[in-house]
Amino acid sequence: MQIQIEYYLILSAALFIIGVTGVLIRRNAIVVFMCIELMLNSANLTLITFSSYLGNSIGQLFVFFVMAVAAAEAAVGLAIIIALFRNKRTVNIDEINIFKW
Amino acid sequence: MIDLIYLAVFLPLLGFLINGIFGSKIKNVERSKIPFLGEKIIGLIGSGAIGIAFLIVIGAFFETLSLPADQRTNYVNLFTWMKVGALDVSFAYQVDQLSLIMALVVTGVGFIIHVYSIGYMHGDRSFWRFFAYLNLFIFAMMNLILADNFVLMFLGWEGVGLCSYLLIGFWYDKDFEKSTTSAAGLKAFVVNRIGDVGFLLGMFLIYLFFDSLKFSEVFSRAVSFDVPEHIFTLITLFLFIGAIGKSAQIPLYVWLPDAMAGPTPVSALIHAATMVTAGVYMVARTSVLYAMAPTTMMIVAVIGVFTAFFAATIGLVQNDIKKVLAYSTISQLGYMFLAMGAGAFSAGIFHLMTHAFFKALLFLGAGSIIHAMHEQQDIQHYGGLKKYLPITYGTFLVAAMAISGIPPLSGFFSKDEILWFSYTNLGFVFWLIGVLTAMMTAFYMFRLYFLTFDGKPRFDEKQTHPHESPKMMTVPLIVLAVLSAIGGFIGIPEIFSGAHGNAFHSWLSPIFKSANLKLSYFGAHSHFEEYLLMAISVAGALGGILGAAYIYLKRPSIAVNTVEKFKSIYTTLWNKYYVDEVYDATVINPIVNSSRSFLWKLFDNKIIDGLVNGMARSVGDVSALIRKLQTGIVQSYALVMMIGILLAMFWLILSF
Amino acid sequence: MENSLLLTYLLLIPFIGSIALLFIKAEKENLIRYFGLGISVIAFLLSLVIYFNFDPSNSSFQFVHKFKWIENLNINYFVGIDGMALLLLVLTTFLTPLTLISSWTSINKKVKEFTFFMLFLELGMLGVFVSLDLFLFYFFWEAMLIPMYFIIGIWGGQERIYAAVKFFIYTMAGSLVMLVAIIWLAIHASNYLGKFTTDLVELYSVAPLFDLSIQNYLFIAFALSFAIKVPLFPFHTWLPDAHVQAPTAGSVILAGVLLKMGTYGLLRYNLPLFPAASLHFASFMSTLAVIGIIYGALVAMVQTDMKKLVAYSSVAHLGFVVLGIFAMTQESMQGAIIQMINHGLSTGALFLLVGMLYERTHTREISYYGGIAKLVPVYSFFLLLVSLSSIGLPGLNGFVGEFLILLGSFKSTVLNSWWYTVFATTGVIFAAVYLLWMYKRVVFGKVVNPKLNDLTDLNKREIFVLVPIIIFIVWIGIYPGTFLNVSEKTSDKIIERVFEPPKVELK
Amino acid sequence: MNLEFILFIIFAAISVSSGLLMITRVNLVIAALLLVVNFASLAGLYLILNAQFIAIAQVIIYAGAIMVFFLFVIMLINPEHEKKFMDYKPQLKIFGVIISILVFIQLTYIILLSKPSEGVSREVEASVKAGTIEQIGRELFTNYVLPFEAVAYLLLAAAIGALVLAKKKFN
Repeated sequence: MQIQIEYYLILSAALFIIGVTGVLIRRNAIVVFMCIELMLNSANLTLITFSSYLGNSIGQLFVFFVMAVAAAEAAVGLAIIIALFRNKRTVNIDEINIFKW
Repeated sequence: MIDLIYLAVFLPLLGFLINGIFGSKIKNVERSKIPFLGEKIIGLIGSGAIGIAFLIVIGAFFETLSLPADQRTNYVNLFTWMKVGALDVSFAYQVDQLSLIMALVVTGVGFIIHVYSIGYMHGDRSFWRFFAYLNLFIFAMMNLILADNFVLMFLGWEGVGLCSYLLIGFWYDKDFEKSTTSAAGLKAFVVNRIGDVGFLLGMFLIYLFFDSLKFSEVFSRAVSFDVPEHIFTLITLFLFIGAIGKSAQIPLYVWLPDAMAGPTPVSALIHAATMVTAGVYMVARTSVLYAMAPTTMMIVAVIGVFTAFFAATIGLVQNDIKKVLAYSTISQLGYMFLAMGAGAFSAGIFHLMTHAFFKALLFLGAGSIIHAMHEQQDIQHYGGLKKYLPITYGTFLVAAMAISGIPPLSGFFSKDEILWFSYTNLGFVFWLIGVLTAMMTAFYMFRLYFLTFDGKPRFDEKQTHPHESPKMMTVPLIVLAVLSAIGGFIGIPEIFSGAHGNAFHSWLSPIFKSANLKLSYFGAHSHFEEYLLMAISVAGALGGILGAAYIYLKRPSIAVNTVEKFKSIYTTLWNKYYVDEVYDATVINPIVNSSRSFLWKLFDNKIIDGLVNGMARSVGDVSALIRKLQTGIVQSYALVMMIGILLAMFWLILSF
Repeated sequence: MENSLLLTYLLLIPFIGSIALLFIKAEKENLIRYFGLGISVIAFLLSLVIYFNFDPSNSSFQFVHKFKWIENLNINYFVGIDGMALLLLVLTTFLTPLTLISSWTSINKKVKEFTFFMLFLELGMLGVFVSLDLFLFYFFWEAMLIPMYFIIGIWGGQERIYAAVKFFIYTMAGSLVMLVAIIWLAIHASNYLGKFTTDLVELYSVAPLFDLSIQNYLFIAFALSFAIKVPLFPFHTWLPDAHVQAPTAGSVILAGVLLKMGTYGLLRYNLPLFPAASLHFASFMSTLAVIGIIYGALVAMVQTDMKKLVAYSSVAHLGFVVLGIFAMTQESMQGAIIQMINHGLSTGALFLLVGMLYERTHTREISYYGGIAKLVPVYSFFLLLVSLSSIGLPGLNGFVGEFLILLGSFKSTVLNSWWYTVFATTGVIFAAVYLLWMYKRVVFGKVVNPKLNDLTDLNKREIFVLVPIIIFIVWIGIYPGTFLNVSEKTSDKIIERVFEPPKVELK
Repeated sequence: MNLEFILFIIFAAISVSSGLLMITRVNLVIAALLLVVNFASLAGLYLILNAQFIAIAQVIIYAGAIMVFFLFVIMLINPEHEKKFMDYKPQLKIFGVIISILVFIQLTYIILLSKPSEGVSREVEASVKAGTIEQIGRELFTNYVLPFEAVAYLLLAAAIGALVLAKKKFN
């Protein structure tokens, strides 16, 4: 039985939604961050699925770039979390509201 | 000389410019030989300009007289003023019988008063300014009189109002009654402006229906065009509002008593002899239109006779010499309007002329008295001035008799003619009120006369030393006295002159011909009736004089007792029926107060500006509200984002 | 067509002048003043050359010069004038040097910037009057706000920032609506012309063909912008603030020229472009105008600040102009044009006079004064004459304008009611009340305030500023033909465009 | 029921369950390790899809480098565990979950409705060729050399940024 492209897409959607749910319900900034990584990966899965099904490598190139960006993002983001933790002694994002008007 | 009539208009303007621009410098010209040389030069320029103008008018008069009766209307066109669409208004002068009479009176009396003023204003700080203003006034008045169209007439009309304003407030730092002279001037100007609005609207209506503002065109079209009567009524009513304002009739008369704040020659020239009669002149000028509107004629007559009576009652109790004369002027103007309303246009103009003589004389006499009494104007502090001021006394007596209508002085002829026409053309009631007014006039004039000249002095003779005025002032008095005495003879009624007819009437008759054709008064009246009525009015006048003599010379107690007995009536009259107060309370204060507290402080600042600023503020407020959504909790942003995605996808699904 | 560049030269004079001014050292204040004055006088002389080369018997635009600007959108640098624009042009170049002289001593900080902004302002104003391209017009219309904003904001009174911002945002809000309308107009006109263009002459030929509803929207958008500028009741509240806070020169230019742009805009754009809508809105606009006349006068009457009084009187005076415009008769149109000039002269002079008094005493409160006739007779004379001109005394300029407007509006078939005129005429009474009452309180009476005793009378420089204005006040009053002739064909043309709009086939 | 399909089922099950477990774990270290599992299973899926290079890179970069980074940070700041992640504004969080589920239903609905499988069918050779290092390298250093360089700079900037941020306190 051939694996239909829908399966991959639905799997990707499921992972993405898991990531979203995590972002919405977790307080810990690090977990939220990890959820974002999960969402990025779900997007990657979609890209690769299409790349494979269309026989075109450009989707995979994009995944490569996404990985690089994810690495950069993780580096900066975690550095921010460290800096924040030093200041506020917390990584609970509902206690961090310096963006408030 | 007719062609030079514009000089009679513009020479006074030249005088105004010279005195106005260089006056303050001329005034300081000094030569040791001639004292007050500067003043003399200024006076010479001022009165000289009017004198020459007078000569030109006389020349034009005789030239016109030499022309056949049907060619006596001439035009002098100077230059175009406004030419837009159908409107073509020029600085053009119409020299005809009516305007010449008026011009003669204005320049003649004006010249006399100018000469008088040289004496009266002697030593005044702003001597030059006074003559400048007077000359400007004559310029404006000449425009009013000689204009061949409504707009130029309006120029004169407003111009004389301006001069009146300036001259009433001439002593701008002097107090007058409860406020200042400048307040009186302002009042005069504003009340006149109310009338002017009527004049303007009348002009607009005329232009709308006759497509022209030139007298000759309008009058010929008024007869030939098919315009409904109510339009004529409207036009003439609007014009009459203008006349009411200028000629101080009810209900716009209130400015004239206050106008006495000005120097006395001004009261004589502007507020007695010339400017205030402009309304009468205007009605006479537009008699064709009035003749088409019988309703208006009736209104004019009613307002005229009512004003005459009303003002006379106030005049009975006033103690300020100029105030008495002011109310008398209002009353006499009422007579003139009565004449106009009765359709006796030339009789009205006749009275205008004689009134100019004797009222100017009365004011100048009053000025001479005030001068002698060191600015004291209250007749209660006069008395026995006969011996101190012989010339003033004599001329004043002539004038008082003339205004009371004692034959054969000028006032008798003119006033009696008006009464006669009001009897024949309007009815008995008008005549009766007229005669009553004449009686009162005689009474208060002689009350004034007796209290001033007869009896014992009621002032401190040791402190006040009344002395006769200089020749510069007494000569004009004498000239005016002669005119007041004999001025009536040019208009002797037919019953006396017989076949010669009334010279004045026949001179003016071409002007009022078309108006008189429209007005048809019927009913024959016998000569006996005329004699009888004349006798009654003369008897009434004599009765008034004798009554005054009895009360104020023999039994002063009667006056006091009457006042005591009718205290409320007296105070009402003394306070001039509280008309000023009523106007203040019902018109002026509400407008000013509501403008201040409602329109400005509330409506403008709070509501309109509040809306503007409120709009600006509400933008800020809404932004502040929206800002509150930024809780800073990233999760809530994410949640909102998800809701957005949900909705967007929902829309996507629906549109599949 | 050798003189077709004259208008461009006229625009270049203040432009080059203001640029050149930047190279003068700021410390050389007198040099800067003379330089600015010189530039503005040259502009005035050139405008006189234009005046004498103008052919009043020709009803089309003259001195037309066209130059490609933004080719893709058919937007051109397109200038030209008719009689009305010519009068306002000369008024602008006439008032600018006078205001510069009047601020010779009163402006003593940042003289260089001030002179620069004044020249810049002149450029903007001239540009508005000569533009025949909507885009170019809008460019100048907005550009002019900038110098005025700074003039009020830097050299103004206590509340200058508030006034400047209010002035700027208020006018800007209106202008933006107009910008939308300009774009809409040009796009909609492209259906008829086959191309997008903001060329006014081409738009004249097609805009009247639009549906009434479209015309109405466009009319409202344009009229809103102009009504704010005029200012028409109830959009007037920026005016008292701006006037009171602005320095004298700013007030004079504001009253003298800037306000005229609103009425000029109505005549140049609203009436010829949207004739059907103009007829449709004539009664409405006239009603606002009449309310403005009475309202402005009543509010002016109770002011305690002289400048505010004059500012509110502007509302009343310009109400007359708007009434004259929308009565759409020859008389009223001519009256409106001449009244624009009159108001520029009379109110300009009033602001100058108030400014001169302010320079001496640093207060504009009426109650501070009283009895100054004795102290400053020359000043009192000028104030009286100018007040009378503003009141509309026959023989002075105000009367000619008001009379023609009222006469025309009375017989107007567009308004078709006497009441507009009847109510407007009562404004004549109130004009006398507020100005003469102020005059009485300031000039007449006894000197009560001892501080006034060292008041000095006008000096030669100030008299030199006022006399030219007085000459024109009397000239227009006695012989308005000089000016009426110039604008006669223009107003006829505008009326013709309203009542006989062009009929062209749809392309 | 071929091997490929069985593997897909297995990896999909692992990834979903590890994801769900991750977001519900209180202990951060366990959550991070679950994420590693998740990433690894994704790498498996990539292999099924013939994306060999990306699968390796996934393991090396994500499961290796990035997740180690996470673990380091967790060790470094050692924050206290969330006692109950639902204690703060539970209604809001439940609402968030509901929204997420709704979005998931929508996504699935759209995916099923648009039937992408009708348009594309997988050709093994083409997909194998697309996933080779050679092919990716060729693309990367010819057509996409500019983005590649840009990403290099991005990483450099991120490295410096992270250094600066983590080095000192803000104020």
